[in-house]
Amino acid sequence: MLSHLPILQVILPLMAAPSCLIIRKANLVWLFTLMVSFAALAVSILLLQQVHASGPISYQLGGWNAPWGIEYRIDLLNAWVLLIVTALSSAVLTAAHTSVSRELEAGRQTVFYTLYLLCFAGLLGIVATGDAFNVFVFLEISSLSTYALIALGRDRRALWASFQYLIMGTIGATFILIGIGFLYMMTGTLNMADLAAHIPALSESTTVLAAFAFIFVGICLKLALFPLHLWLPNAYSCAPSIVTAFLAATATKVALYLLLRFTFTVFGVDFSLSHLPLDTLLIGLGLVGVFAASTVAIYQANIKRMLAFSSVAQIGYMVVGIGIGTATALQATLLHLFNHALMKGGLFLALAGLVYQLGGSRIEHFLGLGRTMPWTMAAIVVGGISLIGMPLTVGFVSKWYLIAAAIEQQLWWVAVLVVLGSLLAVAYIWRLVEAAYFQRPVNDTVKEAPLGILLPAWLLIAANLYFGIDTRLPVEVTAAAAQFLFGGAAP
Amino acid sequence: MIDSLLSGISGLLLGLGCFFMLTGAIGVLRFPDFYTRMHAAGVTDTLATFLIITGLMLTAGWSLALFKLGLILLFIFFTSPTASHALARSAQHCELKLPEQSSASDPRSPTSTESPPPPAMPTETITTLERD
Amino acid sequence: MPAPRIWRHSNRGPVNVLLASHYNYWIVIALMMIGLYMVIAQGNLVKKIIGLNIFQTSVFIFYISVGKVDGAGAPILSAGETLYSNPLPHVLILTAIVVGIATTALALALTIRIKRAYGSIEERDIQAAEDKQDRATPPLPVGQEQ
Amino acid sequence: MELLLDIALLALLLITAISIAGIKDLLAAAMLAGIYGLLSAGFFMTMGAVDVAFTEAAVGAGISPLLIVLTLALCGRQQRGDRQRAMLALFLVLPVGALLIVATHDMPAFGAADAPAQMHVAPHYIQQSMAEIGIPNIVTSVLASYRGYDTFGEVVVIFTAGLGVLSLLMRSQGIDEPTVEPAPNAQSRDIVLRVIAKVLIAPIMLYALYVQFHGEYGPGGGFQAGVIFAVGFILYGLVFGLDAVRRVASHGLVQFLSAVGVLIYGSVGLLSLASGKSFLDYSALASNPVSGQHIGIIAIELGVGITVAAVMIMIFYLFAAQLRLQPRGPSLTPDHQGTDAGTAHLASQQQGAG
Repeated sequence: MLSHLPILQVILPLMAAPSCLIIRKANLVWLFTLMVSFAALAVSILLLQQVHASGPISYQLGGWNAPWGIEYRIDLLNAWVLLIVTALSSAVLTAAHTSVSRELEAGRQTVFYTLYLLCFAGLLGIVATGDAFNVFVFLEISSLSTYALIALGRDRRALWASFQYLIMGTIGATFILIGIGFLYMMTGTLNMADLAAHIPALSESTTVLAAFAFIFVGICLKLALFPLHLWLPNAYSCAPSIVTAFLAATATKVALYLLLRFTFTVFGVDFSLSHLPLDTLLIGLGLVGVFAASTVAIYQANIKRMLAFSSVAQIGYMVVGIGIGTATALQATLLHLFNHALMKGGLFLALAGLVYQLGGSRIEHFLGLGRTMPWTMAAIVVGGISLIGMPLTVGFVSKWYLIAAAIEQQLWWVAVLVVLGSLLAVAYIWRLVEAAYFQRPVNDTVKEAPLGILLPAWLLIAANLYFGIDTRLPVEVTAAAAQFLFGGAAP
Repeated sequence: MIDSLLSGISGLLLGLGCFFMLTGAIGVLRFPDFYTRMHAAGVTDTLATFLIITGLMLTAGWSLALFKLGLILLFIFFTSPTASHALARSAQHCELKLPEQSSASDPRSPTSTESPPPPAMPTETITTLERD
Repeated sequence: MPAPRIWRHSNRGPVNVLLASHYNYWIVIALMMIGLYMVIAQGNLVKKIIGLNIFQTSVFIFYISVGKVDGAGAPILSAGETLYSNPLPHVLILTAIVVGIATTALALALTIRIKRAYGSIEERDIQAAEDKQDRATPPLPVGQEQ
Repeated sequence: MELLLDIALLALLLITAISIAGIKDLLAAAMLAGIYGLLSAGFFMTMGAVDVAFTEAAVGAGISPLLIVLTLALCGRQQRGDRQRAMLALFLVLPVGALLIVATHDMPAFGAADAPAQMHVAPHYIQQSMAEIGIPNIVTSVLASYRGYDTFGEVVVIFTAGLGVLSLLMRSQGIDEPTVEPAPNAQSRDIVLRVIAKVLIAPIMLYALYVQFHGEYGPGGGFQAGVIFAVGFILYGLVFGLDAVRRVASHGLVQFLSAVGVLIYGSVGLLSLASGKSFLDYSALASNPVSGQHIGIIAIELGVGITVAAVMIMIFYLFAAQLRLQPRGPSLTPDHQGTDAGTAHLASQQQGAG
């Protein structure tokens, strides 16, 4: 069975989703979903071990060899992202039962978990596959379920946010489809490894250049990279809390993975970073994104929305790492991928607890929370500190690597701007601290968030601290993955 | 001999069918109001499809295609008049007025005078949905 | 496997050949632009969705054009025929059409809900309602707010 | 001749697209969108993509205009003019167009037999599929076996869409809640419609079965069959009322079946896993690999058909049930007549495509 791990990773949640509709009872469905998610986590741990020990795994679906059939190819990069997605999904799902039964009416809960599993499976499928068109199919599975999940939000704005995301997301996916079509036209293949073998000979072709442009823009729409981020704040702030936590922790990470996979593996480092001025573009967009989004975040009254803008800013950091274009910088990106998932997962789960008790997450809800909800507030503050990038938290580790990489490349201004960007994070986190600890509570009877949400939130926050101190695992894996991308990409 | 005769007849039928189809299309564009347009579309549609499919059947020879074409013919004989009927019924149901009054007095479609003539599916049908 | 070669028009004759040989692609480009324009410019949600459909269909037309081989028939094996169109783009587009209708259905369902919630399916009205809702929220007690 | 047809169809497509963009009447736009779908199906036909043409006729000219018309019945058909975004749109669209034009510069000529797309992977399918899978329709071979996993994804996409629509449009209290309104008015009293619908439904179902099981030899397959099957139900619902069709297939049953189809497809894959082969490797299903492929393809096409039919019927139920919530009161009867014409056309188009 061990040789079937790559497909089990995706097929478990994919098959579990329709089974949910047959089980029907919401509580059982939640338990089932949770079990599936943990099983997927176990599979991804095994996969990471296997890949770490013996190199990339290739799995031929349907028994057809690679360029003719569809191939799953797991290397360190996707094994790492698979681990992030499954781990965060498990943590978020643990909290889901409490939060969902408060935020959604009973009739919709079964459908909610089914859609959740579909979204989860779609994200895993994107990460695991080695076939360019298969990416599109699974992208659509995850996207369609995401639109529906966002629209489940209680506010009517959720509908409008979902519609906007649907339009932008579909344009993005169609762009990717156009790009894949161009690539197929020029090479006759859809397999990523096979494409990678053909593209260097075609690097002068305008069609391949256009393919790159379309795929790049399409992924950036999904990634919410700065000028294309317009859908994200609305979607995150209106969706049910659990959905926000899940999407913030996983969906953008998977989009970033896709960007890495296409720029590094399919098109190759030579084509993407040397042949095109992509490095300058990415650094520029990333830094502008950091500053613009962080500044807007400071003025948000809705804290969910504030954190959503902060996500856009954090994506900026990751993209800067790709733009610098060295193994260290890439490692910083991969580390931040993991760290940001931990931070935002923890923060949004803590917010879910807040919404559970207070019914909203506007800044005025935070007044005096330091006294009435000490644990929840402490989680938010620690998460915020990690977001800023203070030492002893994971946020520090990735920023440290990023700055080190920038200095290595003599890009002093980038390093300075990264530090300045973190200061903006101080500004928006400080507002929460001020409201919670230096203001009187409006309502003294507010109780602590329920344990069902608080425990998973603290689990993620504790992971923020743990991996901020004991950095061995992430650093080791990401270093190897970054090396692999630079070494193994250009044949 | 038979072959050339057959192909001659089938060509004639196809040509006639296309001609009627064209007249129907022109009728839809040129006729003044819903009922006459529907008349143009419905009547010519049925006849023209009949002619075209018969023409095709003559060229198909004894094959599966002949059988399939026959089925399509049968199907269209059922559906095409029914569709026209359904359209006329809904127009009658909502007491659709003739254009002289309708474009002036219908507050729901102020733009109908500027907009180009509707395609083969008359747009008036949905008015029923809105009026009731 | 044969190494793919780069196509250059310079070695393939006059401009009118280029026009004829790429006629499909020009139309596809025009359709894509119309579709995308509709999605962005139209304020009506249903019109946006129709625009999205046109945009997606133009991509389908592109793929199918890629798979066309001059003089070849449908990719169904039959005796005596040796030349077939490329079946792979057909398969991909079958999947893509299904994805397209799935998106359309979901978008239309959303439209119905939006109509219920906002009373309109014009983007301008919805945006106006959103702004109003934003302004209607009480002034914030904490000092930093705008 | 073929080129002429090609050019004419594409020119018509362009004209249709432009008029859709310009027209203010949304119902006309929906109908033009249907024509657009039919034209593109015709174009696919001239390109030799018969399966795609079939699907596009069913979807682009059938289901999608039907859903748009149902939506318009709820949301009104008039569009307000809005010129504000035009500049922004042009600003975004023109670079995309420029990029696309640049891309054509190095493209292989249209129809070239030695284009890279025709050289690398595709010849294997054309030359080997008879020996490896043993069915004449290469598209079905690739769809169901070589790239069977994509098709699994496709079924899941449809399932997801069905669930998404369900989560959006289901009543808040529960799924199977009976409707509030009395039913007497719900069915069309028009004798012609009723008789013709009764006459047609049986052949439509028969045709769906034919398409389902003929997919290995000619154009067709699970998806197209599922859509046609659903059309039979939709026609019944349009003429005899939503309650009548729900008595035939209840909402819960349809929901259940939509999950069952996906599970059938996945179980075929799990079966091959259980016998030690790769996921969806049908050769594990029988001692002879080729007959294993046959069994596998029939089984998964069945799964596809069930899910597609169930989801399409479910989406129709949900959209149609929204019509009753209209504050204006029951508007079912005229609606039936209004959309029935569309359905009849849709069915005839499908017949024509087959």
